[in-house]
Amino acid sequence: MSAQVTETAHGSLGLGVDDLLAMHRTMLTARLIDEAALRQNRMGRAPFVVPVSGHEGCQIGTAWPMRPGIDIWVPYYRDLGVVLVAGMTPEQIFLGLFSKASDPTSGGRQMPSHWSSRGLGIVSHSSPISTQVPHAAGIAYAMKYRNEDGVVASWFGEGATSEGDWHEGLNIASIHRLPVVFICENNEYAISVPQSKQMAVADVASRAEGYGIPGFVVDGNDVLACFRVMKEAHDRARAGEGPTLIECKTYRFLPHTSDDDDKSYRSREEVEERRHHDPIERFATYLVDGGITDRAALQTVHDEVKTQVESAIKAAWDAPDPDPATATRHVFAEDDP
Amino acid sequence: MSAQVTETAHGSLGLGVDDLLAMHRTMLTARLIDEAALRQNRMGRAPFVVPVSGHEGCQIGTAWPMRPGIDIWVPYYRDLGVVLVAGMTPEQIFLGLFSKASDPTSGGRQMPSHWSSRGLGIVSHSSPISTQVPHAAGIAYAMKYRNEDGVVASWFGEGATSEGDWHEGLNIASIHRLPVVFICENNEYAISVPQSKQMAVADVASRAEGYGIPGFVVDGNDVLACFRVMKEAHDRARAGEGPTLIECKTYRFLPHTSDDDDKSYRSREEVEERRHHDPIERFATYLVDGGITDRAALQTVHDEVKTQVESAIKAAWDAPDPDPATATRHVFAEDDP
Amino acid sequence: MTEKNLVTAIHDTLHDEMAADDRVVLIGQDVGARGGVFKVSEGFMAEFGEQRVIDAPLAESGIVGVAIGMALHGLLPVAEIEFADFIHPAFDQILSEASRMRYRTNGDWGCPMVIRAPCGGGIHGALYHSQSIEAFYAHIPGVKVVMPSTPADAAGLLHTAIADPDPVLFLEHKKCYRLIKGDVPDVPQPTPIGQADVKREGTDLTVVSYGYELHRCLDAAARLEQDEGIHAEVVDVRSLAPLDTETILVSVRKTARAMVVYEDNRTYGAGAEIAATIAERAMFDLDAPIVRIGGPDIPAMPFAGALEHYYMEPEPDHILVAMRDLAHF
Amino acid sequence: MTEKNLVTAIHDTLHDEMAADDRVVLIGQDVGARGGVFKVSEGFMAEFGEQRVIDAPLAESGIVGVAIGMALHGLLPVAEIEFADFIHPAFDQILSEASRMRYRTNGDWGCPMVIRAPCGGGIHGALYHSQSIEAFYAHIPGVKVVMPSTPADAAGLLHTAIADPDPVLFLEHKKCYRLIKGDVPDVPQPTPIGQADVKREGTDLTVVSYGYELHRCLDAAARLEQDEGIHAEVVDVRSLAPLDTETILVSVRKTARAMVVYEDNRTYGAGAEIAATIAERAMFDLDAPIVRIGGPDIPAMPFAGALEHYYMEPEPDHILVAMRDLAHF
Ligand SMILES: Cc1ncc(C[n+]2csc(CCOP(=O)(O)OP(=O)(O)O)c2C)c(N)n1
Ligand SMILES: Cc1ncc(C[n+]2csc(CCOP(=O)(O)OP(=O)(O)O)c2C)c(N)n1
Ligand SMILES: [Mg+2]
Ligand SMILES: [Mg+2]
Repeated sequence: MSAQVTETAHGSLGLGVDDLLAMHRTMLTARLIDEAALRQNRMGRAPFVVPVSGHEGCQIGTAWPMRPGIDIWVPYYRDLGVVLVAGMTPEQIFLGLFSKASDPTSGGRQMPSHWSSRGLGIVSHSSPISTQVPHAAGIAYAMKYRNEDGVVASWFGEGATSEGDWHEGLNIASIHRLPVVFICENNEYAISVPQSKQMAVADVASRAEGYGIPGFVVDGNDVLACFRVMKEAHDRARAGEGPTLIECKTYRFLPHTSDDDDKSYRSREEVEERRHHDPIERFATYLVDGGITDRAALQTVHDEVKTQVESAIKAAWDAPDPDPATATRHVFAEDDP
Repeated sequence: MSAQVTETAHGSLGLGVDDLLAMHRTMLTARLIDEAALRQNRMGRAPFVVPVSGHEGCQIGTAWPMRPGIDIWVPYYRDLGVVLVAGMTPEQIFLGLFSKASDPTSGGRQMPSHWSSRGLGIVSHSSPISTQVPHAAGIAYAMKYRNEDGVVASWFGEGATSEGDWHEGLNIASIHRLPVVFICENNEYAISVPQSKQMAVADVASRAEGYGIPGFVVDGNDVLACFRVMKEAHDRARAGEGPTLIECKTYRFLPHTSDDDDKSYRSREEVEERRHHDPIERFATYLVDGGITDRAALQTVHDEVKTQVESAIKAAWDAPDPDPATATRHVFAEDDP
Repeated sequence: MTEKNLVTAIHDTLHDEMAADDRVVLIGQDVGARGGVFKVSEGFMAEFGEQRVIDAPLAESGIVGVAIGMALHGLLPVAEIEFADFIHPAFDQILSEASRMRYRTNGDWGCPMVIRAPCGGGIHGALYHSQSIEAFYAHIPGVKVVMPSTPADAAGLLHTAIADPDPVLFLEHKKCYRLIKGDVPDVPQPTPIGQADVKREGTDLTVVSYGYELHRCLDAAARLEQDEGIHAEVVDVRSLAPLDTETILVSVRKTARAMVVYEDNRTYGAGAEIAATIAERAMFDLDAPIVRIGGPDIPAMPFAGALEHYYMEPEPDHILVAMRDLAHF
Repeated sequence: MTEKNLVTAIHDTLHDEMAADDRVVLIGQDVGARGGVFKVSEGFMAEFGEQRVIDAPLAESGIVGVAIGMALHGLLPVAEIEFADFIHPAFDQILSEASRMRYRTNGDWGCPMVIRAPCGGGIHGALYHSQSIEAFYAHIPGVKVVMPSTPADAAGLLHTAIADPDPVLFLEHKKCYRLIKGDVPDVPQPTPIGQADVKREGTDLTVVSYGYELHRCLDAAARLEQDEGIHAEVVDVRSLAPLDTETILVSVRKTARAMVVYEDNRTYGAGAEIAATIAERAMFDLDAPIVRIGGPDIPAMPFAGALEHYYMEPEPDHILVAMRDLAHF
């Protein structure tokens, strides 16, 4: 059931010019936050950073059809782009990066990039990989049970597909034809482990057949292709046709985290080559070539986002740290104030 | 990659008359042990019985290409037929059923039908379902690492395929192209849970594609068809071509165990209908119609096996019980005498 | 009040909770047409439908993980693990997910859910249908662990557990299921989680226990009182986590002799925490060393009758002997 | 003798074991080209090849399960869990399989294997890269659990663990990796599993600890001796299972004052077993109640510096204060 999906003109997708520019701006916001976060890391102000660079196309593309306030987001740590679409602000991101008391994900308890916000419908995830996949199925079960119109989407890396929980979650979701979309951001590595040592197949999407659900491979660096395949999966989910497995082929430009040194496991030439498929630059070219915007306007966007990121950093940095006296709170509901 | 495999004449399989008769005798032995065990249960002498009836075709068929002394068996509790092929004797089976001190599987520690015998190359399994699947992969890894010619086969029910361990085991085995064959005895129920609530697909074998290995569906009530598909898988494993997933469609004629009452979850009509596809009767008809034996000779075999089972019961029943003073032994090797 | 056995009390309470609130759903293996292997959900599928009584695939981590998702989105799932021995594939979902959801989100999300698991030995279940699992789970901050030993407590604690905003592991000792009978209130009486219960008053020594062993202790206490005039106080822990240290300490300070009895493997078992707590906080109130009786440190009860008996009920009755010795120390 | 830090001692020992016996194979995430996230296997893949240094997929249960299979068929696998916090998906394989293989086959099969896991907090790892896991695993009959706190013990225990015919969980405290240095014998000196070690002799009180906390205890003991003339004896448990109760009891009987210090969540933690053992077997030798210091009962160390500090090193130094109070009791 897996099929190749290639670039498509935005018109047929129902995306207007405003949508396209907003998508581009969000991708750029993710990228500039990433770069700023790494600068903060080098300055000694952010002990731990999880880079997103390279994944912006598949993240913004697959997140865009989701409806904030109705649908539920079940992301993983690399999904800075996803949570921006869900409504998290750059300042909130940096509150998390600096583990401030008002960090919306955990009040500075979890590592940065462990997204969560009940208000935004973003479900908290932990560090153990793939545990969120059955959660997504369970939320979708509750939606169906309650006759809601919602859709759940869960994102994960290709490494995550090796865990038992991944299998169990997909199996249960497909048995009940639940309104959930599973999105694999396949960047070919799980930290240092290459895909060839992670699985014996070329495509994660080839696993869909074993669950009786549609599986698609899409170019993850093509934001519009990602949008299209997600839009269709989202529609199927709402129509009661059950889950879809989407595999976005992409690449991470930077080390796994700020603690990683990727030189031991992949060549600089490989990384350099992949940078030529930058999803942001590709989308910018599409927008300019299609006459939707021009380079000068894009530069203005760049400058605006940069300013926004800088002021987010400043505001977040000045926010108060968590009070150690709160460390024992919220183990149980009755500990809550 | 999944394909239908249907009945084949034995000639093309390299099976001689002796093989056929021995296969038939083994199937019958499994059946008569089963029936005798349930009688012992009703007599109050065997507190727990796991029936095999209905599975003899797929068990003897898939076990037959294995080479005792070279290959390693990783069965599950329903595999009475498999362990008979591996070399376990009826008396040993009843020593286990009566949990005697000389029970080869565990000295009366495990429930009956939790097969094990290091001498026979049968790996001990536990009650938790599917945990043995990664073991099979690990043994196959060791065989390959040590340049042995061996093959590992692991059997399990269709319910077992839902566990994370099943997925993880198949994935690792396929990554390393290990010499292991995975055999699903699909009897449509996991205790009471029907296949439709276990998975969203018609065939477990459809999962093979997601691991990049061949998957086959075979009529589990056709012992020769099971033999053929297993023989080919075994050959592929020895040739370094990696794992195969075989799904045998079969049915269990009796309740899940002697503790189960299957009337709550399947109709008597359904069970009655399935009994018409009895693998033993079918094979007997093949042998008689093909002029390999006649009904009188088969009756003689039946009587011989019955006598053998009766004397096995007697010998086993008279064997000594475990000594309570041994209960603390073998937690660690240094506790061993 | 109606007299019921323990398993009927659980069946009836679960039934009433499901009838009262359609957010309560049951998920587990064989809970549907089969009504559960111990018949706890007998008749439920017919009454509440397949949407609420969910026959799950053979995947404990998935069952707990899906229940977490349900709990996050407005349902009150009760996940049944067929035997407690099979809960371990879900250890990570319980430890890393259910128990930490509230803490790691600084109180933003929570997981109101119950995991039911029939545990314990003495029912000829061998190594994998006999285990005690409470020590592993009671050590996880963020999960509550209870084990009722009477029908009334089973009803009261299940009622409370379903209403609790946090995950509760609800352990049911299989040997008590049909053996233990008692009056159960006809209208639900919530039993608070985190409260031990003095099941028998006495003055000469304190015996702290729970589950099936509690009944063995009560039995020994009755015999000792009748035959030898020894008055043992028997405290039913009921809630392993949070542990009600106060009730235990009050009793121990009164009797000045303490004994802890549990079925699980002795070393690093739950009784260690109870004994340690007494040692730290009431040592100078004691007239004798603390006595701790746990199961042998072997995987679990073997199948063969003689071996199982060795584990479950060593002879002469070591509980009674230890109680007598402690009283006379 | 060569001075090394703890992680180098582990690297070197593992290297030598692999060089000496080709049945030893290493399996885990990122152990290959990356050399492990803590560089324990740096250079191994180049030296021993991909067959022996196996970069595993992201599947802990599969890793342990495959290692069990290897152990059953003649290899001596060393499975690396990237962080101890991620071992829990393998809980069932460890508990139900590795630990019970010998017992359930009446001694017929066995699982000679080592599972290495970097554990503990204080390295800014937040809730899921900081956990103490020893209490869960030490409670499983059939598994040995060790945690060295010095480079020499790390080398000696790893050597012994690989030679052991049964499964050994080898815990490495991450905070000790680079911080703790010491002399390591150039030829392997096996350290027996099941033996505690008196790391500092003293007469006034006994402090029982292990892992990183042991060093905090040693440090407090040194300061108390120098500043206040209090002589604390510090016992390094080293092997949680089997637990060397004799060494602990001998020390406690000598000093008549006992304290147990551990980093893990206090309640139902490993220190409970140690305290309970002392209470049962040496209570009348004690001049003061047993003192038990464990971590707070919160999931683990939060990420924010102030919160992590609250967990790891509360101020004023509560270990030192408690030692002083106990000495003066
Ligand atoms: C259960 C578990 N095992 C190991 C780890 C350590 N770990 C963190 S990220 C990672 C790789 C994840 O790879 P992938 O799923 O492909 O996502 P990516 O980081 O490439 O986006 C690993 C092994 C973990 N977090 N959880
Ligand atoms: C981990 C685990 N969960 C639940 C059980 C209880 N149980 C025993 S057998 C069984 C059904 C197995 O079904 P299947 O794999 O199809 O094999 P079959 O019995 O049909 O041959 C279940 C649920 C178990 N043994 N282990
Ligand atoms: Mg990846
Ligand atoms: Mg089945």
